[in-house]
Order: sequence, then structure tokens, then C-alpha cells
Amino acid sequence: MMKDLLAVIMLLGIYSLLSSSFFVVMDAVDVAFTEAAVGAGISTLLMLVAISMTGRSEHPVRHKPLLALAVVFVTGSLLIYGTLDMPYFGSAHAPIHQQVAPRYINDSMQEIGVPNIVTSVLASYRAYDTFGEVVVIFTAGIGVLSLLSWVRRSGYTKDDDSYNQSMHEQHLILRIVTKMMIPFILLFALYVQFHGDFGPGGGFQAGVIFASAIFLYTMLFGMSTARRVISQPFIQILAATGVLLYGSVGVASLLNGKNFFDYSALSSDPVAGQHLGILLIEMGVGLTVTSIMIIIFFNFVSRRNNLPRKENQDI
Amino acid sequence: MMDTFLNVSSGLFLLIGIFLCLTGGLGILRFPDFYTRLHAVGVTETLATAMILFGLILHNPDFFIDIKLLIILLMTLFISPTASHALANAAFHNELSKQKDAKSNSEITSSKS
Amino acid sequence: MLIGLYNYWVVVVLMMVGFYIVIAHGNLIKKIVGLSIFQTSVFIFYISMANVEGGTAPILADGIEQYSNPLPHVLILTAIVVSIATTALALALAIRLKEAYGSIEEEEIQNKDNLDC
Amino acid sequence: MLIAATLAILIVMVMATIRAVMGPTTYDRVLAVNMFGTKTVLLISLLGFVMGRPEFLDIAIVYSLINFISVIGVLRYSKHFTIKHSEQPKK
Repeated sequence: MMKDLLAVIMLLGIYSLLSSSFFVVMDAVDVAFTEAAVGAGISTLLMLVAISMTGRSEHPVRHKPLLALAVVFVTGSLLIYGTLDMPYFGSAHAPIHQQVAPRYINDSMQEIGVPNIVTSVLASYRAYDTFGEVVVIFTAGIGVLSLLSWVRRSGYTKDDDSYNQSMHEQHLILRIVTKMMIPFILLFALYVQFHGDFGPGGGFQAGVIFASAIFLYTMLFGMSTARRVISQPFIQILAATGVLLYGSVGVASLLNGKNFFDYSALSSDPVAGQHLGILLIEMGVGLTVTSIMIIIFFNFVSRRNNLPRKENQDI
Repeated sequence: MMDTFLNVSSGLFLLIGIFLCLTGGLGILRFPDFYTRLHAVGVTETLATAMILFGLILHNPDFFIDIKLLIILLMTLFISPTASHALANAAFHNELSKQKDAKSNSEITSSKS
Repeated sequence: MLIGLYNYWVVVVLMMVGFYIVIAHGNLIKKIVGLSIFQTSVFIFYISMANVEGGTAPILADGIEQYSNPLPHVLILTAIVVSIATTALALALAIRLKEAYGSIEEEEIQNKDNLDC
Repeated sequence: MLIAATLAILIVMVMATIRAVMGPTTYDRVLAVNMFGTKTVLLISLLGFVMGRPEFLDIAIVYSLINFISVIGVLRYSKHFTIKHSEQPKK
């Protein structure tokens, strides 16, 4: 059993990379894209920051885990018993492929005009669901904000300066390479955002990639520098703007006499309206995801920096 | 004629890449301490990636896919040595070798002399 | 021909590993790791159901007849991003608990609570 | 040849995983994770060609970026970690 949580988290990173390779093999390229950026990148980073505050070793389990094993065994056997009636793996006649999926595959090109079916389902057919997911992310961001909210330090301290200096000497190569990489990462995020109609990509993935570029900057140039680039009020407004943009597209189509999130109301030509609607909605998703991820990360790191120095060393 | 040449050379590059990959894998598994493992991985990894990607570029006639492969290649050339450097730097600054692995350290020095 | 169901069994094993970590370990970070393994097993479940033999990625292109089912992909894509948001919330709670109780072990937190009462 | 390369990369990934599980130090694990990430990039590129739809190389680009970011993250946030010398390999 592993007691070192740092090792556990690194193995979780490997697990996540492996699962996203699996998604590629299963043809779910969009999902693999998201899992690669989220699971291996941001999730690992957040857990690392968290264990640097909560300590990296786990206390040994004292009681015997027999009861837990029994529960797990019984539940597992019941679940396996339940799978006996399931359709076989890869079967084209499974019920899941009979309902709405053929319509999405056959008609989405005429109705939406976007080659990537995942994007058209995400942003048009099931836009209401996606709106819910975006609001969930927004709410989680608010939750983190209220739990770990930013404790303002009195301006720029000398401590930061000396720290920055030592970072600069130690990590010169890293900093230069990072400086070269960051514009490229941001550009790539924009490509993912706007190419999402034609290939794997879209607002969720682009938001996460954009945010991870900011994370990289924060890690190498320090929190106070990053805060001067992106201030807390600005990023909070950005997060709200994303959700509002998404919602207002729905309201606009409602005002034009169609259903909520029926974008064909946005333009005289229904397909052009769909294109415009998908573009706006992906923008909204991208803005929200980017800013919520940045808010979460900044609050975690600020919390960590504000710990008393001694405690910081002990961990 | 041109096709067979491209296929053969792409296969050759892939073969070199496979060999380097396996060497690196063996190195990370069998070498005695962190710095030797880093050496094994850091040296082979960049070249193996470059070889396999180059083999794929030769294998594929489509221009846009070649551009994407070139971008991956370029990024690997930047990122992989930098990551190795950062790792070695961090390990060195935390004085990994001095206190840890006293046994394997003495083995290295004895094998050097 | 039960062998055609192996994808579900892999999912069940992964899910039970995550479940075991959640109920048997006292450390909150470990519990969050367990939850995340559990979540990933659900993702794998959905994605493996979406697979069609001989199908390719659901991005329309010329000359391709059979596509995989795009609907589970959409559900899981959003679920992954939501899962990171909820994980972050859970980690934030763990951090606050550490600050309040000085520990993130379940037993120690309970002992401290009992002492206070 | 493509299949052979894919298999070789899978073998190397198994090797890296063994090292990541064995440890003994944090740095070994980071190294193994980094290697695993680079091999995943190669695996995705090769899989695209094996499966006949090589348009999806964007995923490989994301992998290489994220790999770099997570290595930097581990080093950055384990900086204050004292290296535990009790973490010797089990013999």
C-alpha cells in the first residue's frame, strides 16, 4: 500500500493518460482531448497544490478493512450479475445505437452544417444540458472562491523580490523556454476553440488549455506577477460574462419567436443561424471554463503562499 | 520507385525509433540510481521521438498532417530536454545524491575509478 | 459467449477499486483520489458503450459509412470538466478542514469533534 | 512496421509504469511519468495512422504541452517537500 500521497497522485496522472489513450482507441477523440488536458494536467496540479498544504503522508489504516472488502465484493458481484443482460461490446444493434444517434449522424449535416457531430450535439441539439454543465462549473468556482477566498496581502513585499530573484537564477532555462512556449499555447488554444466545428475541440478543451498556459506562467513567474497580469475582479467578471453570453443566446432565440437555444432564429438562413449560435455558445463556454479554472488555481496557490512560513517548510 | 524508397526509409526510421525507445525503457528499469536513469531516458527519448515522427512524416503524403507532425516534433525538441534539465536541477539542488543512495553512489565511484 | 461483455467487467473492477479506496481509507485526499478513479470508470463505461465495431470517430468525412455513437461522447465530455470542478471543490474543503482541525484523517477529525462536544 | 512501433511503445509504457510504482525517490517517479507522457504522444500519433484517420494529431500536441506543465508542476510544488529518506526501496 502506498502511503506517500505524492506518488499516489503521480500514478493517478499515469492512469489518466492511459484512460485518454483508451478513449482515442474507442474513437472518442473529443473526450480524449478533454481528458488529456483536464485529467493529466489540471487535476494533477490541483491535487499537488492541495497536498503541499495538507501534508503528503497518509496515516496507516488501523482497523481491519474486512468489512469494506466484503461490501466491495458483494457490490461488484451484483454489478457483474447486472451486466449479463447488457448488449455485447461493439454490437451495432445495441439499444443505445437505435434511438436518437442515427438522427444525429444522418441529419446533423443538413440541420446544423457542422462536420463534427459531437460539437453539433453539444452546442445545438443538447444545448440546454450544456448550459446546465456550465452553470455547475460556475457554481463550483463560486464554492472554491468562498472556501479559500483570496487573502489580500499588503501589496508587493520584499520577500517576493528576493524569492523572484532566486527563482530567476535557478530556473533561467525553464523561464526562457516557457516564455517561448506560452504564446504558442495560447494560439493553439484559440485554434482548438474555433476549429472545434471541424475537428476535435471546442470551448471546454480550449478553456482548459488556455488556463493551463496561465498556470505555467504562474508557476514559473510567481503569484504576484501573475496577479498583475490577471486580476481577481477581472477574472470574476469574465466568468460571469461567459455564462451570461451563453444564456443570452438562448434568450435571443426566445425573443425571436423560436424555442430556447433554437439558433435558427438568429439569422434568416437557419444553417447560418446555427453556425452563429454555436460560435457564440462555444465562446461562452470557453470564457467560463478558462476563468473558473484560473480562479480555482489562483485561490489554491494564494492560500498556500499565505500559510505561515514555518508550516510551509515543514510539509 | 519513389514510393518504395519512401516506404523503406520510413520503415528504417521507425525501426531506429523502436530500438531507441526500448533502450530507454530498459535503462529506466535496470539502471541503479536516479541520475543514470535520467541519462538513459533523457538521451534516448528526444531522438526516439524524432525518429518515429520523422518516419511517420515520410510515411504520409498529406501536407497538413505533416505540418502537425512537424509541430509535435518541434515541441518535443523543446520540451523534452527542458524537462530533463528541470528534473536534474531539482534533484541536484535538493542534494539527492549526497545523502541518499549511499550504496549505489559508492558503486558508481568505484566503477569510475 | 460471455466474453463479449469484458468491457463491463473491467469497468466494474475499476469502479470497485475506487469504491474500496473511498470507504476503507481515512485520508481525505486518498478518498478524493478514489472518487476520481470511480468517476473515470464511469467515463470508460459510457465510452465503451458508444463504440461500434468498424466505426470511426464521429466527425463527418467522405467515404466513411459507420460512425461511433456521438451522444455518450457529449455527455462524458462535459462530465469530465464538471468532475474537475467538483474535485477542486472537494480539495478546497479538505484544505479548510486541515486548517480547522490540523489533520485530514477522518478518525482524528472525529475525535476532535467528540472532545469539543 | 506501424503495428510493431505501437507494440514497442506499449512495452516501454509498461516499463515506465513499473518504475513509477517502484520509486524509490520522487524524482524517479516524475521521470517515469514524464517518459510515459512522451510515449503517449507517440502512441497517439501512431494510433491515428494505424486506425486510418490521422487527422486527430491535435490530441498529441495537447499531450506534449500538458506533460511539460505537469512535470513543472510537480517540481514547483514539491520544492518545499523535504525529501524523505525513509523512502528507501523495499529490498
